[in-house]
Amino acid sequence: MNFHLRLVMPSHPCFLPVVRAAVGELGSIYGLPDEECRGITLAVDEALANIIRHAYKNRYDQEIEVYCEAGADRIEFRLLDRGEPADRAKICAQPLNAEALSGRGTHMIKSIMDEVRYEQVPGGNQLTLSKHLPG
Amino acid sequence: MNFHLRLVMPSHPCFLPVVRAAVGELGSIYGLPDEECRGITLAVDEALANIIRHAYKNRYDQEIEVYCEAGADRIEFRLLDRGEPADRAKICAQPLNAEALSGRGTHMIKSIMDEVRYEQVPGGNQLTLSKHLPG
Amino acid sequence: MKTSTRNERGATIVEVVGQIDLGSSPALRKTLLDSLKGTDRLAINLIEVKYIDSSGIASLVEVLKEARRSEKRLVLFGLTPAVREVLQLTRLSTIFEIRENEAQALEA
Amino acid sequence: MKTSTRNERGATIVEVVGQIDLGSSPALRKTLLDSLKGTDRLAINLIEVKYIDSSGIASLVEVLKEARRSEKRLVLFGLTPAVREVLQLTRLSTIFEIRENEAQALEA
Ligand SMILES: Nc1ncnc2c1ncn2[C@@H]1O[C@H](COP(=O)(O)OP(=O)(O)O)[C@@H](O)[C@H]1O
Ligand SMILES: Nc1ncnc2c1ncn2[C@@H]1O[C@H](COP(=O)(O)OP(=O)(O)O)[C@@H](O)[C@H]1O
Repeated sequence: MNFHLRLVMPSHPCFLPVVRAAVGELGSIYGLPDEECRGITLAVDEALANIIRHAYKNRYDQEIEVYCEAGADRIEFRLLDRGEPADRAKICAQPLNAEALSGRGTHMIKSIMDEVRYEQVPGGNQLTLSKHLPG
Repeated sequence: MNFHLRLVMPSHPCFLPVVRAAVGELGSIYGLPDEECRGITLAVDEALANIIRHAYKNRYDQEIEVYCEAGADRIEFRLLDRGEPADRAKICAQPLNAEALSGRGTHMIKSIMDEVRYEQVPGGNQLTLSKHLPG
Repeated sequence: MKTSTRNERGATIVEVVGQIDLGSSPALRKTLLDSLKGTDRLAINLIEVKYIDSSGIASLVEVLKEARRSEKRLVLFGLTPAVREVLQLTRLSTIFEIRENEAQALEA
Repeated sequence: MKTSTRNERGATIVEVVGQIDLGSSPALRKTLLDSLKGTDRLAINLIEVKYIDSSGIASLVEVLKEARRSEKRLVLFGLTPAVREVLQLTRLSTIFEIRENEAQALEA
């Protein structure tokens, strides 16, 4: 199915469970096994948490747009915000470290998704996360 | 919290579980007890199924917009479609009947929600479903 | 939604797992009507049904009508709160024969 | 997310129920650090945790560091697939003392 779905949410952590529930169901619609459904849910959630904390600096009344498009061979999420652009040098900059109290989110996103792309687009900052679907 | 959330979905039944998962989580964010979370989930799902079957006559590639707004005292869903407008005379027209194979959806929606309003707006058909929140 | 079917003490038991909605109720309807053809007594296990909508209810009503017409017996068991609530909302709680569990559903 | 705390055989057991994310991990962090103050041995039951994100993991790491600093013992038990997967992704599976269930968590 080549369909898309769009969700506009406030930048408040209380809405993260809503998006996770939706993303988990989307994964299973597109035939992802349970572990990968949990994986894409985690990746999208971590990306949204980063937008809330870093792009919007914990301002909870801003807007985040989550766009999901799925084709025959992959499912793609595009997250759009109008906050501070991400400094590419900081993404996965801290090596995974057992002692650290931060710096794990972008590593998890990268190891779960097949493609991760941070860009600036006319509407703001766009983060693209895509995952191949099982044949 | 006076926040809103917007979801644009294709008029395909396979996306109903996605919306139900999201609506169920929304209900619990706003403090609805489990039974009422299941209630609003059912009402929104029945309303979407009606849009797919009646407004869009089972064309699965159209668009439905689900808008959710919650204030201090109520949670409101607005469903927007660009299909056939609903004939008000048919809503809850069939009495609940143990033998019937149809005609139950609009009765369930009405008994669950505190307000149900079908209107035509510039963008298409709008169905408003609202529910009082516990004090 | 998935179903699995087995025979037990002269009855056919259909176990339904998942959500019954506009997308899945046509498959459920077909499974139940097919199962009814091959038995005098159909018991439907709903313990794993976390969601049912009016199209699912309509399928159950259709199977009940067919059971009555052909003088067969239909029993539902293992109703979750979601299923109970929808039967109440649609005033069908007393129309179906409802049992707690499989053992009771298979009693005379 | 909700937590409940009780004492058992000289250890404090914190049971966590629900999802641990950006919204709930600050409360979890506080509960765990507070519980650690009053015990030599803290066991965290994660069997009802269906989701944990990096902020929840960071809270667990912080509690582990505090336990080491104060020479106390921290044990996690009842890990769901979701929790296991995140520990693997963050390469922390071998950092924590992990047990199957409460009985094992309370053993020496
Ligand atoms: N969406 C974003 N917008 C702005 N900065 C970001 C964004 N995502 C990540 N970053 C930057 O990348 C760094 C690493 O992110 P991450 O690995 O998730 O760890 P943490 O958020 O715990 O620091 C962040 O500290 C931040 O500086
Ligand atoms: N969104 C809608 N658009 C157009 N017609 C509608 C819509 N919702 C309901 N209707 C009309 O109201 C009738 C009753 O709906 P309902 O009680 O849900 O039962 P059913 O869909 O099984 O007929 C439908 O048959 C249809 O004619």
